[in-house]
Amino acid sequence: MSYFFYENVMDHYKNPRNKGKPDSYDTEYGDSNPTCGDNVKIYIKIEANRIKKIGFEGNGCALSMASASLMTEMVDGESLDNALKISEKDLMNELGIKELGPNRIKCVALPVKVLKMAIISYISKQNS
Amino acid sequence: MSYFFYENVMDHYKNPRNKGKPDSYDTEYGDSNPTCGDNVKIYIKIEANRIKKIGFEGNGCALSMASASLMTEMVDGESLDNALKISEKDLMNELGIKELGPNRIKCVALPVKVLKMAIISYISKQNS
Amino acid sequence: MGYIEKNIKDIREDFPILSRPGFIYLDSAATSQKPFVVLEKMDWVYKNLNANVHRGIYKIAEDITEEYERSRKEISGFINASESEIVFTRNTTESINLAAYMLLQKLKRGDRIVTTLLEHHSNFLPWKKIAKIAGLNLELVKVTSEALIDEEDFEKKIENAKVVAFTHVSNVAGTIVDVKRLARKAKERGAFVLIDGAQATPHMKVDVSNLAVDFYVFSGHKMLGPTGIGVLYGKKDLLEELEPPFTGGEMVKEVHKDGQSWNDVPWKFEPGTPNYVGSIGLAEAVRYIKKIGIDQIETYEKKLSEYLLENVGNIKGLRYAGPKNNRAALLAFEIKGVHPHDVAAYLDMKGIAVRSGWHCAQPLQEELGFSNGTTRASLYFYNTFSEIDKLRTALEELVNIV
Amino acid sequence: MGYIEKNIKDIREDFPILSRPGFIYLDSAATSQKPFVVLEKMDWVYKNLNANVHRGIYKIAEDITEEYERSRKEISGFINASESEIVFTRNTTESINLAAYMLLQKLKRGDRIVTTLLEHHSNFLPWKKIAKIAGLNLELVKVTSEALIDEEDFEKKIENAKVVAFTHVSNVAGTIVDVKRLARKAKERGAFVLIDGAQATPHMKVDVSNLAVDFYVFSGHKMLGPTGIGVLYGKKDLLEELEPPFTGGEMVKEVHKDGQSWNDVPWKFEPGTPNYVGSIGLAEAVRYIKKIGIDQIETYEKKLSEYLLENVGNIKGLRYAGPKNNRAALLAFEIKGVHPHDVAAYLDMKGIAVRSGWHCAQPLQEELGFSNGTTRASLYFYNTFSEIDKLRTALEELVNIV
Ligand SMILES: Cc1ncc(COP(=O)(O)O)c(C=O)c1O
Ligand SMILES: Cc1ncc(COP(=O)(O)O)c(C=O)c1O
Repeated sequence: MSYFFYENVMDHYKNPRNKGKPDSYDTEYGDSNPTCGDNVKIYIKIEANRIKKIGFEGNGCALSMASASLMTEMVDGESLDNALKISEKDLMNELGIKELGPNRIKCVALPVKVLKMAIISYISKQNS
Repeated sequence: MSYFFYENVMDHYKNPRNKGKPDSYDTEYGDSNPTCGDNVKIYIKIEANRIKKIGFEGNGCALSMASASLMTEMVDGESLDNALKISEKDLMNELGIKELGPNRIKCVALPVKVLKMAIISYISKQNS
Repeated sequence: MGYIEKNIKDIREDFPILSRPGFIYLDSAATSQKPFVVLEKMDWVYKNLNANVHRGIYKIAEDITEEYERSRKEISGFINASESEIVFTRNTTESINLAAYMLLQKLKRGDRIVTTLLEHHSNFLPWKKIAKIAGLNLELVKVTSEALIDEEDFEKKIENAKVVAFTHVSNVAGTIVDVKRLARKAKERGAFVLIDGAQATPHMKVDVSNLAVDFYVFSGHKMLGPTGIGVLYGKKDLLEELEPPFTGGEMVKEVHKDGQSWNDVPWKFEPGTPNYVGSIGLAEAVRYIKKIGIDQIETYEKKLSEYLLENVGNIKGLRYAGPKNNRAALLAFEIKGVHPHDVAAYLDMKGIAVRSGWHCAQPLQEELGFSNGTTRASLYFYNTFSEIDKLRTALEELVNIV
Repeated sequence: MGYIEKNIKDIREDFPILSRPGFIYLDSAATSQKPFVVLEKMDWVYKNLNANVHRGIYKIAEDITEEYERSRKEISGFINASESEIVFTRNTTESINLAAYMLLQKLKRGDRIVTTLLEHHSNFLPWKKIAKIAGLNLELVKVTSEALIDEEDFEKKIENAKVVAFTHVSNVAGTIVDVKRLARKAKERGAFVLIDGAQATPHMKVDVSNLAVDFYVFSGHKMLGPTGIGVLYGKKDLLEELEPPFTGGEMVKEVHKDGQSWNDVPWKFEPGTPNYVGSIGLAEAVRYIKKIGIDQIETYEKKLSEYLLENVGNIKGLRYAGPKNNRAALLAFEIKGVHPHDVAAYLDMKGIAVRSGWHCAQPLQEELGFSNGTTRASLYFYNTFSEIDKLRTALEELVNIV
């Protein structure tokens, strides 16, 4: 069975959570996936090393958009340390997907990568 | 049986005819064979569109040197028109070789090519 | 009924992968499948004749050299060029890069290069690169909403251009460009002309002697040949004149500490050990195509193309790129409300292999308003009308679900 | 007795061409023979998994992409690099050219490039080319009469050099260069260092993480792999920093009319459809080598090399190139009064395949006083001591005839 019909995927795809750029944010990061041109940008407002608010913008297939949406839900309110621990596998589990080919897994990996880069760039700015 | 033992080849190789640069000549041409580095240079003295004297210099395997030597013998005294007609096949026949691989045939072809270029360059200089 | 229609069952049996039950391969514009004869030929060469070409005196080295140069002859004959005009490369992309670097010596700051919006990235980025290196100006000819070259703009831009490069067939829109006429125009303005034939040589008769082009390039893997082999056709005089950008072994006659002489064309442009088994495999592919008949292929694919347009092009909510007729047998499209990748993923579930995304032609797709890219079904002569029916059925199902 | 000696009969049976009666292949420095497993793997891929890599969503496109990237991993592991440091090219020659063009952005008029007289044309001409393009100075380190790098001259020339390029193993003299020590010296002077490993990776353990090099290059076809695939190893940071000389499809993330972003390394340097079947074939070759054991190969070939020198090196009237010990298992030589091509032709008649001529190293051979080139017998782990005996017998016959 393709991921195409997973309820969670379609739910998040059709009704994305945390979509859009928040009014204020402390760090942002965007990247795209050369395999398919999917792109995701993430904005995070941070307070006391916790994600206070998170928003995403992006364009792509159901899988990448659903992953981005779900991920923002999962890390909202979390500490930066915890947020850094999230993986593709976690998103797949949550979405109910057992297996994905190497090209499709990049659709899930993209938001994860973007989230981490946003947090890391925030941390390194703090430290310098 | 390889060409290696053909009497004619070894005869011409060990006792090359017309070897060396003549005192005077009207046209010359030299080229080398990238496959093996064989090189041949030919000098021709021409009178009334006939080869009056021909000499060659060169360095290479038994086959290419024997071909050059034999060829100078064959075209010596011939009209330029006739000399232009000489082919690899003629040399091979004369040397008593039936068949040659594509890399080895270049050893026979090199003197033929050089001869023709020398004559052609003479003719085109005459015409201009 | 033409030759292919009559023999389609046998033809399909020549391709190992096509016998897989329930598998429909509609991605031949990306790469074609390979017939047994090509695979067997390469295997045979490795097992019986493997030696490095060009410099060996022993038997198999001579035989492989002969076979390698015979492959060049076969391929040159296929496009009606002479052997010395066929430079083997890795693929179309390398051919274009090589030609661009070769032309650098002919270009000076401020010179104009013209290509078009119809191009694959491979016929755009290399020109951009050398433009940057040498301070040249690169201009893109516009396309119409049907993805035809805007001829008015073409006429304007080729004026005083030093290089004009465009595609023979678009890999996204299926546009078949009138290369003969347009190349002539560019040539008359004195430009060097390069044609990207990647999507043409597999599907139609190409006769370079009849085209006013300096370079014509294509890939082996798109025309039943192996991966890793491409062709740069260049006019002999020009090849003789131009310097090789890449150098090394095999492409020189003599090398000394402070001087060298290049080998003759085409070898001058083939440094290092060539992919000789790849060339021999491609020649075998050409022989197979000739056996089927390139005219037969063209005729049959014309019917496939029309059938595809009539049966898939009109699905509700589907919008396709490119002209309404005279198109190659491929269709790149979007379906309202479904991301192109999701269309492809759905079709995959149904056993239908298509490609989705930008197809290395992002500027064109953006221009045509496909802001997420497209899904593309592309056919070859081994495809059938009934496979198109199945594609239609699957797409209609999908449209009904979303 | 080592693993190879014990199993040599079985090992030879893995190579289709070696079972030919009366045939002795002593030309592995030009190209190696291929084991069945490599041929079978490629054939299997074409028959079961053929699709263009990287951009497909359907099953076989994903599988082939995975297989392709696994091949990169296998090859990177073999030289102890990371996957992102392995750029696939056509051959060693292309790797060096590519590296040279990549380095251009780091070099300015008057900068010095140093290579050596020991080099194959492929590690000399590309540097000469970019020197000409950018007004750089190219200098050649001398060699001793035994074809060792003249270390005094090396020390002198690398002072202030921007690029230092040299070979790991000489394809003519068999010299094994102490790359670890010499690369370190060049690196300490701040130069970019490139090592030509074409004759090393097939025969000995190479660990790039342990060498002070920026680039390390080699060819697949010399190490049991197919034709048309080579490797450019480059340090990750450097690859990330350098611009791709060649551009096109597959090596970009986004392309717009007036801007683009390159793909990540290593893909940034692989424009167009790669020779993915070639890469997969090479990975299979690496697996085969690992099964035999690269250490076993090195040990066995050391014995072959010594045996060759003792039994062929001392034939009357024969003079060979290179050092008296610590050499690769090859011997390039001339026989007094017989042209090297004639030696090769004679051996061919006896079923022994050797190469003759310049071996793409004309400056070295001229330096060493081989004014007509040499005949070269080069061995691999599938060769035997008794084949060396037969070579000796044939050469002695020849010496007695002339
Ligand atoms: C030392 C050395 N460098 C470079 C090369 C060139 O290799 P390729 O022809 O595969 O590019 C060779 C092969 O002959 C070689 O022996
Ligand atoms: C029109 C066109 N040009 C160039 C290319 C690039 O071909 P390759 O990837 O074989 O270099 C393609 C293939 O995708 C194409 O369709």
